[in-house]
Amino acid sequence: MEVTYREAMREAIREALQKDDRVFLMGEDVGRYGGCFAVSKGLLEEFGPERIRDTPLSEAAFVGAGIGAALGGMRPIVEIMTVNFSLLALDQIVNNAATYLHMSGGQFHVPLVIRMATGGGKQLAAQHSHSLEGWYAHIPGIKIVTPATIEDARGMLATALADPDPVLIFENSTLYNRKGQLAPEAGAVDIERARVHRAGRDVSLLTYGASLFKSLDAAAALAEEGIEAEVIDLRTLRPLDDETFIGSVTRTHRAVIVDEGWRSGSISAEISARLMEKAFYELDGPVERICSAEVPMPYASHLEQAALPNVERIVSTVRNVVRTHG
Amino acid sequence: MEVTYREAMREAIREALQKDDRVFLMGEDVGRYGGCFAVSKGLLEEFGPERIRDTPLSEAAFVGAGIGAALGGMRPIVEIMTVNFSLLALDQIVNNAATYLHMSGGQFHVPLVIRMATGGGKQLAAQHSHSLEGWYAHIPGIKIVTPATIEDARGMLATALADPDPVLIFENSTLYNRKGQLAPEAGAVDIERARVHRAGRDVSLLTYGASLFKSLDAAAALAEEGIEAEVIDLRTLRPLDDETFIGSVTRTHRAVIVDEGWRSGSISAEISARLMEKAFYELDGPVERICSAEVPMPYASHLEQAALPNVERIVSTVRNVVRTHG
Amino acid sequence: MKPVSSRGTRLPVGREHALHLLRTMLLIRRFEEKSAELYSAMKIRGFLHLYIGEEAVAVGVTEALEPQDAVVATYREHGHALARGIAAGPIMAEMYGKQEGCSRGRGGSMHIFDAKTRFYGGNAIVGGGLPLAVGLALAEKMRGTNAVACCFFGEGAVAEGEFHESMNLAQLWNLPVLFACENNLYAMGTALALSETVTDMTRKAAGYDVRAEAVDGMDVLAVEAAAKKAVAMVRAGNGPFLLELRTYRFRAHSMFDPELYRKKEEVEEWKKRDPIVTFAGRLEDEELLDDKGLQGIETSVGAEVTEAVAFAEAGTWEPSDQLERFVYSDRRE
Amino acid sequence: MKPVSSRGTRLPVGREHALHLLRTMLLIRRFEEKSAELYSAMKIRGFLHLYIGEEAVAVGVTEALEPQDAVVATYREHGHALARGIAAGPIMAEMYGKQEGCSRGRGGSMHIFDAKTRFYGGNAIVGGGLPLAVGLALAEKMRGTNAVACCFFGEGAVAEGEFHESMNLAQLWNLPVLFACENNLYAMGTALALSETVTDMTRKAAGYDVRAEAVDGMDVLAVEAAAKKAVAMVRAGNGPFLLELRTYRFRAHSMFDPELYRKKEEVEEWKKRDPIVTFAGRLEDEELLDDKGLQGIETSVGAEVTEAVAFAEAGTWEPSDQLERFVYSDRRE
Ligand SMILES: Cc1ncc(C[n+]2csc(CCOP(=O)(O)OP(=O)(O)O)c2C)c(N)n1
Ligand SMILES: Cc1ncc(C[n+]2csc(CCOP(=O)(O)OP(=O)(O)O)c2C)c(N)n1
Ligand SMILES: [Mg+2]
Ligand SMILES: [Mg+2]
Repeated sequence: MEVTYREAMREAIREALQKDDRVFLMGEDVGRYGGCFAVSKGLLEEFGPERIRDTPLSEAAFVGAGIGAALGGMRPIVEIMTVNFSLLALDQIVNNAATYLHMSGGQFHVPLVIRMATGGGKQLAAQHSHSLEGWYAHIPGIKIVTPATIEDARGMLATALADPDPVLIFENSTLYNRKGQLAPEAGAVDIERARVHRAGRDVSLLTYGASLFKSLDAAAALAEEGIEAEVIDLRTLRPLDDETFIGSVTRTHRAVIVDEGWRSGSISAEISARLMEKAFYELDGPVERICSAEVPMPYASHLEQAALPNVERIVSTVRNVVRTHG
Repeated sequence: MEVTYREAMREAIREALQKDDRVFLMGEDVGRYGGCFAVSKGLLEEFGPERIRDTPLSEAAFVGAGIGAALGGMRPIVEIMTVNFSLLALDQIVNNAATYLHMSGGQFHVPLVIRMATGGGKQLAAQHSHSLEGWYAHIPGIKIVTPATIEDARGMLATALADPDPVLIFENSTLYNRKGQLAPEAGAVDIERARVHRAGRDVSLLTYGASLFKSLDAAAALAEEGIEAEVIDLRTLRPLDDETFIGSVTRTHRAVIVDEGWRSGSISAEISARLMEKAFYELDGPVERICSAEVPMPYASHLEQAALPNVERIVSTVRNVVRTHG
Repeated sequence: MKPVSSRGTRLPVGREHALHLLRTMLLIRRFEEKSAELYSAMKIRGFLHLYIGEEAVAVGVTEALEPQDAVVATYREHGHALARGIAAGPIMAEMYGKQEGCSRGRGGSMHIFDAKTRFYGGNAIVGGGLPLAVGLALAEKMRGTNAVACCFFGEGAVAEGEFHESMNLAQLWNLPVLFACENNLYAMGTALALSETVTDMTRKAAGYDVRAEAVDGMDVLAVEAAAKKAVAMVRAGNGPFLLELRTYRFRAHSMFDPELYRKKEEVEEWKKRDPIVTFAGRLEDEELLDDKGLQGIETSVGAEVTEAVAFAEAGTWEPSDQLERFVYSDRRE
Repeated sequence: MKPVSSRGTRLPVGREHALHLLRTMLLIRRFEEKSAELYSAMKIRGFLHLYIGEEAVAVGVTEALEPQDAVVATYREHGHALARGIAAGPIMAEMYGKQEGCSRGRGGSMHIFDAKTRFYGGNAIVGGGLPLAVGLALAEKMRGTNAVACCFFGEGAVAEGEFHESMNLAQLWNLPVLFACENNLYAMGTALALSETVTDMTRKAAGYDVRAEAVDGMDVLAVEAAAKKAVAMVRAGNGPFLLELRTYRFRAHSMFDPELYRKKEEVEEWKKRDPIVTFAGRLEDEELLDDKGLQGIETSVGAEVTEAVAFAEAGTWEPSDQLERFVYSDRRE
C-alpha cells in the first residue's frame, strides 16, 4: 500500500505502544497538538495521556527523565521537535545517556530512543534548519540512525527500542510528506548495515537521509551520460558500516559523499578519512564531499537552496571525478 | 623569564583587564575561589567584583549573558570550568553566539571570548575528561583556538578579544603547570596560522594542544632512528590553516594526525579529508590518525592512559607510515 | 467597525496619544492580516507566527521604553518590531527574503533585527533570548547608563531552565531587565495548566524575589500604565521586574496549526475582548473618535501596509554568491 | 572522644537503632579520613570530595528509604553509598581503580554505582542527576509500584536550569521524588547568598507548589524523622517533596581547594555541631552509651575500614585490552 513517511513512522510508534507496555511517547505537543510534524496525530486518543505525554518546554528535564525512565525499566520514546532544540538537552545525552553504561562498569544500561526532526529546505532559517546528526555521531555510547526510506521509517524504531543502549533517530523533515509503497507485512529492519540502492561500476555515491533521493536522481541523470553511480544509503551514522561502503569503493575506485551537514568535521569527513585509511590503494582519485555551505541557514529560499546539496552539484562533481580520473 | 602556562594565561587576562574597561571576567568561582584551576587567582583582589564576577551554577545564563554583554558593547571573557559543563550552554553558543551576525544580516556581531579547560589525563573520568574542541570546530560562526605553548597561552587571548566574533579558547588542563620561557615583551599572537615547531622531511605530524608535546617527544625519539618528523601545531581548529599543513605534506608526502579527541567525526578526520581532497597526488601513503579511544573516559589510570594518544603509539605509527611507504 | 460597548471613564491619556496607540495596534493587525494573505500566496514562507489579538501588549510595553533601551523578542515579533518603530517596508521585505529586508532576507519572519532601534531579534529558541537580555542589561549597568533591557517571551518559556537561570542572575546582580511575559495561555497546543504547576507568573517571580505584576493584556492603557511603572522602577536601579501580560492569541500558533487543542467558543469569548475593537469603542464612547476618524486611521494604516508590500515586491534578491557572508565579520576592530 | 554537653530529652528511637545510626555515621567519617590519607599516598586519584561533617544527612535520609527505592547522588557520595549499604570494600576498590570496585574502576570516587541497592551514582554534573530521578520516579509510577526516587543534590545545583525543569515536571506529573537538598552553604567557593537571591529552599519549592521542609542537617534524628515523614507522603502518592538539609562541609571542597573563601572561625563554629560528636554526646547523656561502648564501635568501624583498604589493595587491574568494553552493551534484548 502507499503511505507517507509520516504515516510509516506513526504506525511504527503505534505498533510499539501496542506490543510493549513499557513503551511510551513523551515530548512537546506530541499529544493534544498531534506532534509538531503531525507524526503522533491520533495517538493520544488511542493510548491516553499516560502513554502519550505532552511535556512542558523543558528539553533537559524530559530527555533526562527519559534516561531515568529507561534506567527504571521503561522503554521511552522521547520526541524533540527539532535538532536545534536538542542542544538544550545535550548535557543529558552526552554526560548521562552516553556514559551510564560505562561509568557504572556495565551495571546500568539506557534503553532509550530519542526521535527528532532534522535538516533544512523549509526556509526555517538559522535556528531551525540544521543537520547535526553527523555531529552527534562523534559521541561514543549512543547510536545514530537516519531513516530515509518509508521502510526504514516504518522499521527502525522497533529495532531501536529493542536495543539496550540509547538510539537517536533523525528524521529529515522534508521527508514526512514523501509517499512510497510499503509491504503490509513490513516491520523491524536492521540498524547495522548500509544499503546499496542502486548498483554501479563507475563511482560510489555515499549518502543518507534526504540526500539519498537527491543522489538517486543524480545517478539517474548520470546514467543518461553513461556514468553508472552506485548509490549507498548509510542508514546508521554510528556505528558506521565501513564494510559496505569500502566494499563498494573497492569496486568503483571512486567516491563522492553527499551530506546535508556542514562540511568541517562532518560525518563525510569521517567517511573520507576511513577510505583514506582502509582503501587508499583502491582509489583512482580523491574522495570528494558535497556538504551544506558552512553558514547558519539563511531564510531566503534561493540562498538556502544554494547552501544545500542539490542534484546539479552532485552530477557535476561526479562527472569531474569520473572524467578526470578516467 | 620562566613562567607556567597558568601564569601566562593569568597575565594575559590581567593585561586585558588593565588595557580595556570593556573587558571583564565571569564564571563559576573565578573570584573568591581563584578559579577552579587557579588561573584567575588574585584577580578579584586586583580588579574587584564588578570585573571579576563569580556566577551561580548557571552555564546557560552566564554564557548567554556574555553574548548579551558583548552585543551591548562590552568585551566579556566567560570562563566555563570544563568543556563537559559547556554542553549546558551549547544552545546559547550554537543557536545565538554563532548565528547572530548572520541572522541579523550583519547588524549585530558578538565579540565574546569563552575560555574552558579541556582534555583528559587526570583521572577525572567520564564527565570531566573529554576533548570536544574539535567537535566545536564543526560550528560556523565561532572560532576555536587551542593554545599549547606558553607564548600562545600569553598571546591568544588579546587577539581573541580584538576579534569581532566569538572565539572559544580551549586550555588543556594538563598544561597549566607546564613551565617555559616567556620573553618579557611577549604579547598578542596571531590566531590564523598553524606553526611548524620542528622541521622534518620524512613525515608531517599534525597536532594541537597537549598532544603537541607528545608529538615533539616522539619526533625526538624518531630522530634517533633517522626519521625526521615535521611537527605542526595547528593552534586554531576553526578556521583551519590548510595552507601550512598541506604545504608540509607536499614536502614530506606522509602525514600522521595526533588528536586527543574521539576519532569518529573528529578534527583529525577533517584534516585527513582535506589532505585527500587537496594533496591526494602528493601522498606516498594513507594519512593516519592517532586519537583517543572511543570510550567515555575511564577513571583507572592505566585504562585512561591506554585511551589517550601517547608517545609510543605516535612513534610506532610514524615508523610504520615511513617504512611501509618508503 | 462596530465597537462593543464599554463603560468609559475619562481616559488617563490625551486624545492624540490614545489615537497613536490605536493606530499602532491597527497597523500591526492589518500588517499581519496582509502577511497571512501573502503566506497563502506563497510570497512569505517558512514559519509565520501571528500576533493578532495580542497587539495591546507590544504597543503598551514599548510605549514605556526609550530609544536607548534594548529589546529582545521572540519569533512572534512583528508586533514588537512595528511598535518599536521599525518601518513596515523592511519588515515585509524581510519576510519576502529580499535584501532590502531589515535582516537582508537572512532571517525571515522569526528573525527581525534592527540596530537603529536596538531591536535584538527575533529569537526562535523558546527562552533563548532571556540570557541575552540579562547580558544586555549587565552591559548597560557596567557602562553606567540608565538604559534597560526589555525581553518579551511567552508563558511557555517559563518552563525552560534558561528562564530560571536568567531570573536569578538578573535579581542577584540587580540588573535593569524588564521581563515581559506574554501569557496567552498556550504554548503551541499545550495549555499553561498542563505545563506549569504554578500558573501565576507573579508567584513564579517570587521564587527569585523579583518584583512582579500581572496586568490585563487586552487593555492597552492598563498595559502602558503598568509598563511605565515597571520600567521606572527598573531604570531607577531597583533591579529587574516581571510583568505578566494576560492575553490571547486569536489565530493559530503558526500557519500549520489545526488548533485541535482549544475550543472555538473559547476563542470567540476572547475575541469579545479584542484589544483594538474595545479600545476603539472606548474612544468612541469618550467621543474622542467617530467612525469617520476611525476610517481615516484605517485608510492611513492600509496605505502604510500597501506601501510595505510594494517595497517588498520591489525588493531584490541578494546574489547567491554572497551566501557565505555574515558568518564572520568582514572588518576587524 | 569528649562529647559536648547537650540537653538530652528521652530519645524518640530505641537504643539499638540509635547505635546503628551512630555507627553508620562513624563508618563514613573514618572511611573518608582514610580516603584522604590514601589520596595523599596517591593510592586514590582524580577528584575526591569528602562528606565529613554532613554524615547525618545521608544516614538520616537513607534510613527513610526502602530497598525498592532508587537513589541518585552527586560526586560527593561516599556517605550515601555507605549509608545505602554498599560494602566499603568495593567502594574503596573503586577509588583505587581496581576491577573489584563497584564500578569496575571505571568510575572512581565520583561515580559509585550499585545495581543491587538501586544506587544510580555518583553524578559529577551539578544538577545532572535531578532529571534522572524524575524519570526513575516516572517509571515507578507508570509501573504501579510504590517505590520512590530519592535525589541528593547540593544547594549550588538549585541555580541550574535542570533543577527548575525537574521540580516543575515532578510536581506537574505528581511523581514520587524526594528532592534531598544538601545545603552546606557553599558551592565550591561560592557562598549561597552570592549565588541565589532566595536562599530558603522551601521558598524556592513554593514556586512549583512542591511541598518542602527545612531541617537541621547536623541532627541525625531530626533528619531521619523529617525524611520519614516526607517519604511517607511521597510514597502515598502526594507527589514530590523537597527536604532542605542544613549542614556544613568541614573539609575543603576537594583535595585542591585552598579554602580562600571562608573563615577558619566559621568552620570551627560549625564543628561544634559535629553530627557525630553531638549525637554520641547525647547518647552518653541518655546513658545509652559509655566510653567503652563508643570504643567498641570505633574498633569495629576501624576494622571495617582496614578490611576495605585490604580488599582494595588486593584488587586487580582490569586488563587494558578491555578498554572498549561498556561503551555499548554486550547482550541485546
Ligand atoms: C527550545 C525550543 N523548544 C521548542 C520550540 C518549538 N516551539 C516554537 S514556539 C513554541 C511554543 C512557545 O509558547 P510560548 O512561549 O507561550 O509563546 P507563544 O508562541 O505562545 O507566543 C514551541 C514549543 C522552540 N522554538 N524552542
Ligand atoms: C554543571 C557543572 N558545573 C560546574 C561543575 C564544577 N563543580 C563541581 S562541584 C561544584 C559545586 C557544587 O556545589 P553544591 O551543589 O552546593 O554541592 P556541594 O559540593 O556543596 O556538595 C562545582 C561548581 C560541575 N561539576 N558541573
Ligand atoms: Mg504562549
Ligand atoms: Mg553546597
